[in-house]
Amino acid sequence: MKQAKGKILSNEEAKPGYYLMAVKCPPVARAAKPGQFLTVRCGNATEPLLRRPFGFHRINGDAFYILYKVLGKGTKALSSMKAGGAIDILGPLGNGFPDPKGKKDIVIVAGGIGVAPLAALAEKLSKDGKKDISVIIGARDGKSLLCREHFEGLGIKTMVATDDGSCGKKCFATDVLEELIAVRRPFIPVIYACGPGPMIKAVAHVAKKRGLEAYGSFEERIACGVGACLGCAIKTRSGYKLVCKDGPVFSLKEMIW
Amino acid sequence: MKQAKGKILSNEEAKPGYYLMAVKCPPVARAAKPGQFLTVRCGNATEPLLRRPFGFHRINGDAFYILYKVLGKGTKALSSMKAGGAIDILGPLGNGFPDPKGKKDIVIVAGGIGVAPLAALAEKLSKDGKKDISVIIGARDGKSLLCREHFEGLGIKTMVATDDGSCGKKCFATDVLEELIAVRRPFIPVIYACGPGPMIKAVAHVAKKRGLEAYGSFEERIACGVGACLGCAIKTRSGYKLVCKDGPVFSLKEMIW
Amino acid sequence: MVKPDLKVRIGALELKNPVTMASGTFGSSGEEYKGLIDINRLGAIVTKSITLKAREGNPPPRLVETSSGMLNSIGIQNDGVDSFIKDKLPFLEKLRTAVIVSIAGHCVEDYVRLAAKLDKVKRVDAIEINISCPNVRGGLEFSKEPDSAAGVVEAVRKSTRKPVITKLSPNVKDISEIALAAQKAGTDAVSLVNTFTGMAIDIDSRMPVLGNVVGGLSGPAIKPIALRMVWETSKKVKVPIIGIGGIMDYKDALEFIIAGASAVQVGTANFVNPSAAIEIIDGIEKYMRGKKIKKIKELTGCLKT
Amino acid sequence: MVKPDLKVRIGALELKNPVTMASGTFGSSGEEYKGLIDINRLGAIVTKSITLKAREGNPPPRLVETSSGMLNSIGIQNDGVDSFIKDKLPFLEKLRTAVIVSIAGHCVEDYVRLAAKLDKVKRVDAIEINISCPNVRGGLEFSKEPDSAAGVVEAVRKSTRKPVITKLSPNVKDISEIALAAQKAGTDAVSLVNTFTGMAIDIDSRMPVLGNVVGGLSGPAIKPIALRMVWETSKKVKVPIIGIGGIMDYKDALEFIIAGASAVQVGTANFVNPSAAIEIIDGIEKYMRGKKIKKIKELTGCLKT
Ligand SMILES: Cc1cc2nc3c(=O)[nH]c(=O)nc-3n(C[C@H](O)[C@H](O)[C@H](O)COP(=O)(O)OP(=O)(O)OC[C@H]3O[C@@H](n4cnc5c(N)ncnc54)[C@H](O)[C@@H]3O)c2cc1C
Ligand SMILES: Cc1cc2nc3c(=O)[nH]c(=O)nc-3n(C[C@H](O)[C@H](O)[C@H](O)COP(=O)(O)OP(=O)(O)OC[C@H]3O[C@@H](n4cnc5c(N)ncnc54)[C@H](O)[C@@H]3O)c2cc1C
Ligand SMILES: Cc1cc2nc3c(=O)[nH]c(=O)nc-3n(C[C@H](O)[C@H](O)[C@H](O)COP(=O)(O)O)c2cc1C
Ligand SMILES: Cc1cc2nc3c(=O)[nH]c(=O)nc-3n(C[C@H](O)[C@H](O)[C@H](O)COP(=O)(O)O)c2cc1C
Ligand code: FES
Ligand code: FES
Repeated sequence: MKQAKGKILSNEEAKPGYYLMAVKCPPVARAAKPGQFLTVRCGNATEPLLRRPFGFHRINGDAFYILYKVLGKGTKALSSMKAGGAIDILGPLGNGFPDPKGKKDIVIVAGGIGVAPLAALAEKLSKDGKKDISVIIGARDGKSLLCREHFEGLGIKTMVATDDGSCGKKCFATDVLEELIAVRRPFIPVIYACGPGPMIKAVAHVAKKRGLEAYGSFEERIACGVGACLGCAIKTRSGYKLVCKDGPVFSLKEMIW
Repeated sequence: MKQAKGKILSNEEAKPGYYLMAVKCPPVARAAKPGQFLTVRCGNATEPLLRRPFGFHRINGDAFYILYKVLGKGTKALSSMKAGGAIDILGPLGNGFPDPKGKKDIVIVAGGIGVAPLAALAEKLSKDGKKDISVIIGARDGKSLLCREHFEGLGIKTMVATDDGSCGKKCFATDVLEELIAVRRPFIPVIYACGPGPMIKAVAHVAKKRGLEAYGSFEERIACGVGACLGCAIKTRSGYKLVCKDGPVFSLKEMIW
Repeated sequence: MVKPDLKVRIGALELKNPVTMASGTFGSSGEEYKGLIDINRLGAIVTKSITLKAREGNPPPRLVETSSGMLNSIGIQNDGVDSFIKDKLPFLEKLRTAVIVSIAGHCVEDYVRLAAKLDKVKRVDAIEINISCPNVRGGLEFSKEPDSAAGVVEAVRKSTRKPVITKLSPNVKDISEIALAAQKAGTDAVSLVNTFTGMAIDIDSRMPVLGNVVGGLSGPAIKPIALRMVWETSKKVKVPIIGIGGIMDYKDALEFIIAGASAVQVGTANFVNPSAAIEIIDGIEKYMRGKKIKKIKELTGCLKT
Repeated sequence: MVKPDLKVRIGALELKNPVTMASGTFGSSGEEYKGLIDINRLGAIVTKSITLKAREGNPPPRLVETSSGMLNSIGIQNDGVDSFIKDKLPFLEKLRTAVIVSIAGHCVEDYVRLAAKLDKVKRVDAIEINISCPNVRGGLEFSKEPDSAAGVVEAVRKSTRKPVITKLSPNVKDISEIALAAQKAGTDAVSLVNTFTGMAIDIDSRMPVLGNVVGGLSGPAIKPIALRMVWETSKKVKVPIIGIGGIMDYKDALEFIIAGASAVQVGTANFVNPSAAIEIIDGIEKYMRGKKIKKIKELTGCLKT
């Protein structure tokens, strides 16, 4: 974990309302693992005050990418930063996605911007050739669908579900998951999920029903990002855990809804 | 007085640490007189909170220029604004430089960034061909000397004084003023001054000694800019006056040092 | 959907909407903003606090910006009640919005005489008692203790038939206690908060930035505290509450209303964006349409805890 | 010029410089920041407040950002004093900076037992009494009245020989009164301020943003008020004052010192920029060199008014 000045290599709108930023920052990039996150300072005024957390979207060598949705003042400020500029980075923070160990089959379920950290995971898992990876991406519509090309580029079969059916199936990502598990037997995949609360909850439900190992990446408001302020507590079966230090990835069995 | 969205036509560094911004804003530009000022919102966060005041540096038709020194967060934010962008303008505010009436001879004394509003004044006065205008510009050094070309372009004799002598005479602007008045007799000019407090005070001293009519543009912290908050009070012989409403231009006879 | 009903009541006084201008931030009559906004769209304006005799105010500098806030030490500069009635009334007469006149004094007697004079002025719709100005000795003290606050309110109550609003200081241990005392003493409403006493120091000269050493903190910086105080007070008192403190947009205004305020006052925002109050009125109406809320009264104090 | 002398005294305790970390913002031992900054350069660290028994803390969300500030409602989550001594001491033993342990309780007896336990721990250089946490019932009340505050201080004073620092709440009418009472009761120093009670509301759900409804406001937003409180208190008490509240850079720290603080605590700034405290130490030293000030003590309370 380091605080370091990064150099913005690029910062462009990937889809309406979504930006992709590449940052060169060796001490952070070299240590980063998929599922971990970083925090950035969005400018040096006292407004916005707190650092903003983002997952590692892609990690390669001395650089990493973040894929972010423009929501409020922090991400708005971030989106106006120019390539060539410097940015204050703190990371890598938290724990990455646990290794599937022996397990061969992997299913990745992404909802909306939740796809961001899963891209790095898929990239890593696809490197060891022996995995059979399926990705399910859920999005509002085709226009806001993210990363499909990225996964397909990795040779991963990618299924799409949109709320309005404008792309892929008109259903929820988790419906596709149910179906996938129903048709392929025997099929005991490890599931990795990131997305809106309701989606992760649905994934947890499916995993429980089928007795599958499943992990999700969670969000809470972040202040310190290092486990010092106890501000990002999240309820689990074993009491409060810290999203920034014990997470952001948790085993779905552990969570209380 | 109007609050209106202006369009930034250009915003470039004129000299190291000094920026020149051109803004198209008909309702404000059309009504503006030399010596009046405007306030701008430097971004739309709550930091910096207050609008920042600037004098009209040049006024032509639907557009005006401001010439500003980058000091703190507001002017820093301003300097990063791009041409084509919109900017929130409130103005014209306060009273301009009073007309010299019948008087033929004019001396303009500018110190540092104080030259900004005096450029507009010189431009206006030089339009009616009958005036004999002299400009004295004081600056730290040649590098931070502003607007000389502008005045000379108007065919105005321009004298320069710098603290380090790197340009013009190595003395204060007011020394040049004393000299000018000493050599040219009979010479009963109207003096207009803007610059650091000590300079204006020295001008007031000279004017008093010679019984000359003299005006200066003053600064105080500005909040409302329209005379509503009573925050910009400045002490005068007739009690507190408001820089934003009664000023920013005051007769130097009126001021207490 | 029919136009949402934004009308609110402050005692006997009905306002066309809950958005009003805070004392000292909108001039002594609002005339300064005449050309800038349509004053008649406002629920009300509260004029700059006036005193019995003219006050020249505090030495400059009187303002300094702080993080998301500002400090002021104006010191209730004003020409006194008589000049106010003579010079400002002509403009106020022309307005079609409620006029609330803020009064400040050094002793109970001052307040009584101010109220009595204003009671005779028809155009004055209500009186706001400023017992909480941190910039004048005396003033602030009244709002520090329930008894002293009640003393002023009771005396003013006796000297006017107009609605009386008591403006409270946040520089206290428990503001709801003071509000309760003001209610018992007969105030028709309470407005909170006035500014927090603060200061700023120039580390080069090692002197205070303000000529008066200390000043009043206002702006977005204080909003979370002011909002909490309104919520706490709304659980204790029955009289209407006017919420004040760092309200910059319609969202801030709605937070105060949901917390328990019947109306709000916009202060520092007027300096940042003169159109703020008008935008807040439009924003509240839009929010109500979106949420199908017919009367703003339904929102006051609807916080679910 | 010789290296400026940054040493300061807090009662019997000498700190190598006046820059310390505020309780609850630097972890329960500082270990979380081990890899990020050189902890040994700090004047001291104040550990997260501990209680007699473990506390699980308040329900999430526990944080929300406000204009130039933040609200927190952690609720003194901690494993209790015994686990603290068992688990955190090993790391603290390795540090070469002063360790100040913050304690919080529901009754005087709690504070007494906490102090007695810590009195036996050599590595604990001083005890900070947190009688001002807005996030636990009880806690805040002690610092609301001079008597209740004095009661806790007196009892703690009797149960330890270590320097005692009393941390005060800003949610009072006159903080210098409380400080004076703490001084009379035998505290070696006072630290101010703790957070201001505030809240935030989600206008769509019409619910409080924080799980605990209210929380403590910290950050640059509160600096002007905290600074004024330090200045007012410094005119009343003789014991050293530790200034706290929105200190983000060396300029802010110097404002507190000039106002009368012997040392400062850095809190929220640690979240915004983990290197803030170190940069503050360097900044103060640079300022002193520039102004040819030999001892930081010369700066404490040098405000010219
Ligand atoms: C571990 C983690 C990883 C994340 N990864 C990504 C990512 O890869 N891409 C992406 O687009 N977003 C990601 N987020 C969410 C992202 O941090 C927020 O969208 C962002 O902070 C919003 O900031 P803002 O100023 O634009 O919005 P604001 O106006 O500040 O707030 C908008 C909403 O964003 C959320 N938010 C604000 N501040 C924080 C904070 N400090 N921590 C957490 N949530 C906050 C709140 O729910 C708030 O209501 C992640 C969050 C966490 C906790
Ligand atoms: C009537 C008037 C006309 C002006 N014309 C010009 C001009 O043409 N060109 C130019 O460069 N500058 C001009 N100024 C000064 C300019 O307004 C300040 O330099 C600017 O506001 C600094 O803002 P900042 O955020 O960069 O600095 P900050 O970091 O906010 O403060 C730096 C210093 O600037 C001064 N300052 C800050 N805010 C204000 C404010 N609201 N009003 C007045 N002074 C302030 C203070 O002394 C402060 O210490 C004028 C000021 C006034 C009152
Ligand atoms: C420059 C200025 C002058 C003020 N003068 C008065 C006053 O005369 N009487 C009064 O009751 N409040 C006065 N106030 C306080 C405001 O009415 C309001 O209570 C406070 O500013 C908080 O609201 P805000 O954060 O929206 O500004 C003044 C505030 C400012 C900023
Ligand atoms: C997340 C958080 C947790 C805190 N926990 C404690 C605590 O346990 N005990 C305490 O005395 N103060 C606690 N505080 C208050 C700080 O120590 C400090 O007094 C306050 O934050 C003001 O300083 P700042 O503006 O620099 O943050 C906490 C503050 C924050 C932001
Ligand atoms: S954000 Fe501070 S503990 Fe997680
Ligand atoms: S700035 Fe408000 S009166 Fe001048």
